[in-house]
Amino acid sequence: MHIYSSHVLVCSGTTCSSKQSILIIDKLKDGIKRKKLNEKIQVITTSCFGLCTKGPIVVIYPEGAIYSNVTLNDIDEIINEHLVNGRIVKRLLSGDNNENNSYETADFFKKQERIALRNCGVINPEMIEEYIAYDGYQALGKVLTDMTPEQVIDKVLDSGLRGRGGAGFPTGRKWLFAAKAKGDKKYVCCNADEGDPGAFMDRSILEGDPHSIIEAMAIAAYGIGSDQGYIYVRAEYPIAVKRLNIAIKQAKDMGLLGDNIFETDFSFNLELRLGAGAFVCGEETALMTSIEGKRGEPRPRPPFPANKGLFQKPTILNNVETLANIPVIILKGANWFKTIGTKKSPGTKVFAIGGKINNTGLVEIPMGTTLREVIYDIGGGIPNGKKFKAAQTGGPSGGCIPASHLDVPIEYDTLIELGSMMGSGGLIIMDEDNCMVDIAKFFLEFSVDESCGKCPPCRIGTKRMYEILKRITEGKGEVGDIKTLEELSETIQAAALCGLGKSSPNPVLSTLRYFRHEYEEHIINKRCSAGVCKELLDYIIIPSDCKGCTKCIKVCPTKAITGMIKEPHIINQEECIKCGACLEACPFGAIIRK
Amino acid sequence: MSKNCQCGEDKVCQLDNVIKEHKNIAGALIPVLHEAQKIFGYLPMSVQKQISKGLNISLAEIYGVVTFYSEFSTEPKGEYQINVCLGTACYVKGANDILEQFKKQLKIDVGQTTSDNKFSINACRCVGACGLAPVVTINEEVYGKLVADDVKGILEKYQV
Amino acid sequence: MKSIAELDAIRKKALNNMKVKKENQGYKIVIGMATCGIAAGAKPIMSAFIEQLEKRNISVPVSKTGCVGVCRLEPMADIIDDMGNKTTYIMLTPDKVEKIVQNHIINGQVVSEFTINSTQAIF
Amino acid sequence: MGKVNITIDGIDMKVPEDYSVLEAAREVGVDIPTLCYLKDINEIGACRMCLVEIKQARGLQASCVYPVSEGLDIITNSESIRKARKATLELILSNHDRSCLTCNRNNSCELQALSDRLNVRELRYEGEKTLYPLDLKSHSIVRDNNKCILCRRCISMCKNIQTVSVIDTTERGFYSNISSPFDLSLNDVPCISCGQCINVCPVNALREKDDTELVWDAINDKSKHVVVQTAPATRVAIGEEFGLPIGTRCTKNMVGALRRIGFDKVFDTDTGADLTIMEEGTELLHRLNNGGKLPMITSCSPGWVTFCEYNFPEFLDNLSTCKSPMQMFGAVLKTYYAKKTNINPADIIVVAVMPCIAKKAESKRPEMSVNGLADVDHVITTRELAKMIKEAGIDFHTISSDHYDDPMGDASGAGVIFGATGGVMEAAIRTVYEIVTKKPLDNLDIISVRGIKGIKEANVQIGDFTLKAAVASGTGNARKLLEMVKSGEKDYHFIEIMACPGGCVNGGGQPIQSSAVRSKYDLREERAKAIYAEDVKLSVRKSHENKLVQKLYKEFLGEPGGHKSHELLHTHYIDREKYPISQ
Repeated sequence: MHIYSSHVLVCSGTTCSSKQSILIIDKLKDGIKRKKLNEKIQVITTSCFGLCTKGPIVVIYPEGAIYSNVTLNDIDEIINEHLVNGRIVKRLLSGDNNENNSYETADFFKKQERIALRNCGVINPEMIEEYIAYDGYQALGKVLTDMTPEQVIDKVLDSGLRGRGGAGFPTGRKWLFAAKAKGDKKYVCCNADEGDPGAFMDRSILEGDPHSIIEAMAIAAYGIGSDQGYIYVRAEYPIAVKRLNIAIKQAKDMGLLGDNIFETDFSFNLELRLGAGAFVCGEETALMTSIEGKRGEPRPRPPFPANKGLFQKPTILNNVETLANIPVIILKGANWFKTIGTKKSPGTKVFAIGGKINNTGLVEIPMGTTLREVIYDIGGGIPNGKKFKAAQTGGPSGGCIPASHLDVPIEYDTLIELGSMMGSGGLIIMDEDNCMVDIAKFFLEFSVDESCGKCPPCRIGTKRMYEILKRITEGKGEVGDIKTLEELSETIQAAALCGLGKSSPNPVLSTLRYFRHEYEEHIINKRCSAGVCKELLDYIIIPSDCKGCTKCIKVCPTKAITGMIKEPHIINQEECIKCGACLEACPFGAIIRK
Repeated sequence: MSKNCQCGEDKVCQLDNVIKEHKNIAGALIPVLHEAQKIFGYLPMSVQKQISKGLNISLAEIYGVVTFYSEFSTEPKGEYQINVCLGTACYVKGANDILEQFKKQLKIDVGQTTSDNKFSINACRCVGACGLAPVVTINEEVYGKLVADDVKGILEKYQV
Repeated sequence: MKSIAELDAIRKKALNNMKVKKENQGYKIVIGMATCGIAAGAKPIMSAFIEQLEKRNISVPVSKTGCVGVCRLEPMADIIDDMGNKTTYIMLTPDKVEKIVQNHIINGQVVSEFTINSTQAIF
Repeated sequence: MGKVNITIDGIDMKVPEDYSVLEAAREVGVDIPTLCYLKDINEIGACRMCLVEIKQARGLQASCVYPVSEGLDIITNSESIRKARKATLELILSNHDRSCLTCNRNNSCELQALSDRLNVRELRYEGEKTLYPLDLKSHSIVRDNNKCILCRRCISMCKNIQTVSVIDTTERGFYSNISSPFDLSLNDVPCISCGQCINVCPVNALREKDDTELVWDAINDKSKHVVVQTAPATRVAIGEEFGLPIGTRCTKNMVGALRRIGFDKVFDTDTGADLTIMEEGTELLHRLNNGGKLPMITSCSPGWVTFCEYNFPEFLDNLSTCKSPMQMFGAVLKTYYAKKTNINPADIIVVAVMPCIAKKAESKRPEMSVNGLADVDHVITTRELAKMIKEAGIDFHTISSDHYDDPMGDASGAGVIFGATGGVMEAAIRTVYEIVTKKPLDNLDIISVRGIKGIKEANVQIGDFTLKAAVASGTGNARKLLEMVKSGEKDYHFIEIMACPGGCVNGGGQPIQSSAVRSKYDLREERAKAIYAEDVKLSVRKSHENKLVQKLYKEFLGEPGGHKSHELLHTHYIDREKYPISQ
């Protein structure tokens, strides 16, 4: 058997062949022969390396140097420098040989699958050309020139895409209802009124890739037979608003919005509407009422928006992230989409991870990823060596998931079984320093503030629940309080008018389910182990640190502190009203809150 | 040619132009209120009356809409708008303490303005800078990763 | 927009324009300018890049983009070379920008202590 | 209208396809409780009292807004429904001023009735209550938001039906409340005091200003000669306050009761109405013959007059300058009657019993006076009169009197029909026809202007002249009609407008009927029937044939439209700015 000292591998896959790799092979063989190295060096034609974008590829062993984008002009240099002189031709080295310094290679991104966020951080959102360069508007072109509206809806149906705004209703079915509804005018609306505290994935898409939303809305409009769309976006997102306006103008100028797009009969116009600071407007009927210029109060369904929505016309409303998936599904197909995620929840979900976690930020993961992977592999775990306590998903409509369920795969139905919900994708991590009663109180306060006030269960019921929670965190909880909270929750869930109202007790119910002992501790023992509820803490003077300066005695409004000068003082817990004045006054840090 | 008022200086004229531009679009009220608040800084009765006449919507309905949405204000606001983010991410990282500190320092409550019209405190929902939690914005400035002790120093920057 | 062919033509042209050009030192700078980036101070960073480039009288395009998700590491910038290689610098300050322009743009050496993978400890 | 098959509590039934589940249920004797629901006026599904289970839908659904559809399977009574309704009601009660014993609506309160019906015996969810100051500034309406349950019927009435739009929901969440812009008093907004909001309020958040004490004081003041006049529509409604069926004529009981209460004289506003016809008819003819401003629009409804002053100042010259019958009659009482009986006009107190609360405000207008004396001193509503009768211990059912008092008690059927929409038009035609043609009118019943339709039109042949007439009731309809006139789409000589839908029979001072009763009966229709029945019964049915009116002109006023008439019986109007900024 002949042993070669060097092997030169040349790719002859389709892409590389098309870029002259055959000629390159001939020239290499020829050159090697002329240098009389043909006994030592073997030229091998291989199949595809999988680096087609950088072809033609030439790999030389034993060094393992990968030369990319090789042209016929490079061959002489490769032979002379590398094969004769043993010097690697640096300028031809593929990037894959370089040290990895881009974000794509960071662990944070390794478990991610970026569909909705595909262009975020990649293209310049203010340049339509860059969107087009990354296959933008190809899907719209394909749909308009090559597909019937029925085929479009079938494809979305087939993909199994579910609404990313929270409830997970199949997007295709929504479209189908609106397509079937009779109406001289139909509307496509985009819900960009992202209001969950701690959620900002929609904002990120609007800021990073506004054209994907415009393209998707046009596709939806074609599917259901609409010619007018509205994007309802939070006024608190000025950058998103600015970029959307730029994008709409660019699309109009380029004829991707307006009349007879791609010289078809299809026309589509888009208007931006700004929200004005009302969380309830994220509810679909409330959002439409708001676009109509009224108080954003939900209305009863039926009639459903697909039949009587905006201005009483058939309307579909999709969330930003949902729409961002559409062009990709059209281009890559429903089957491709279904290979990602789980059977019941295909595709990915974007989460905004925040709270007590090392890597706060935005992640897009395939459905079915476990919470543990998200928190520890992507999120980098809990800072300061603290213990994970719970993850909150779904914002004010969702709930808390405790450590015992960290290995549950994240998808719509599993989260609901756990008493939480997918929601729009806020994922707040809490550690042992967070009090779950306090967290429930925080969400209820939010629900009280943001209740529209139309129906009594939400208007008064959430207020009463908040009052009880507030009492509990102030040490005034009574034994029957938990029962009353449960009763009220049941009433609100059953009787409230809209989805937001119905789900407002969820944060209380889920914390009661998993952290009932914390409630009991607050009510019965008047203690808050997490150290959050101020009224339940004691102010204590550490005798060894107290210099007896009497500063604390002077500021105490209730004369609860006693002690002789230059001797350790004592706080009488019965008298203390926990105002904290002493703690601020102590120059030696001798007073602690426990 | 548009018959819009040309003087441009006068806020009332500016609002009239806005009303004319929006008059024929469906659901014009909220866009007009946004613009009006930009022009006047707030929405006093005279402004709402002008919109009522211009769009032919009753003042009662307009007032109902204005008081529904927290973005709209019928009171003038302070020169510096302190927005303390109370989004969940900020809350779990102690945003409440920051808010309390601002209230204590300025001796006003949320939604109020100091007597010298210098500061207003608002509790706002997520500003989307969760990575910097807890976050406070003062007009265009963003202050992140705050602790209560930072508050005094921040306010001093604006006191001069 | 009249046809797919027209769209494709725009696409090709845009792709070509997005390529890093030799005459631009073979680099392109892209700064994260979403709310998180701006809140963390991306605007002064962009000014610093432009200032440093002007000072040295070299022309490298500076562009903006959205959020990649690691908001807590903002302000961030990618430096892309003509091979398409991307280097992500994080938690930038104007001082860091000066060093990056000097070492990376002028001398082709990645300033690895400022890159995203220098922070493996927290990843 | 097609029909659909549905099942309610296991009962299969066929109902029209435009029915709501609530309507369908009531048809099979299932009385689903409601609170915010008011048929055709307020169907918003807000209060959650009418929740039912629907097999085809998730969760509980508000039956008042749930449309029926083929195969719908509905359960109206289950453990979860009962619990949800009751707990929701308890929540409403937890933020309600529960001073029921001293409440104006004690025993006529829908919330109270519902609490009893749902067997609420304890309140589990006490907490913060919203507190609001009373709005007492208006002459006509008192608003007490501490009683308000946010059902929004008043808004639907004010905004959608009447298009007055001076109240709306403001703020949000727990602090949402019904108020005028910038929390102004109803007195300082373009409220027309039609009182329709009061009539639809299920509780006591809105009520008329109670003037009964003033009337008692006058009666008890022996130095005063207290006369009372009663409007046409009061007599066909007051019986409802005493449990009589809607549309019962109670003229005799009412007159008897008034006399027993202690009024010195009991007169009939219908006399004033006859006088109005004489003046208004003359004015119309004058305008027609002399190129005056047309169409001429009636001015007897003070709610409508205020509406016109605020919303259609360009039509002020079209308003008849005639005072309303109540004011005309008051002016005559303080002049002619005073002279006739030799009583110092300053010692005469004129009390008016009206189906209307705008009359309270009207009587306070400075121009409604002669020689510095108000034409009418106190106005009480039908409801207030009922209260006085009850307080005085009078058995309304047995007391009776045949006639109003002399010398001012004569009235015609034309005066009576003023109480229903179209009545003024009909009365005017009866008189104008005979004055112009000098021939008796064959058929006095002018059917084309009767009925509860919001806008009615009639072309009336008077000799060789065709009078183009239109009638609108409810200011929403008035707005529609005037917009059509303004745009030139319609052209009339004479328009009758009443502020309240259906006219005075459905006035803001009339007995309040619950939502459930209003779903079953059309109050406007039932009460109007009684009005027309009263007309037929009277021997004199034309204003110009009223002997007293004839005598009045002969002895005192001279001729209709003459100098004296103008001084006493006519008035003027003011272009009123909405929300003057000086407030």
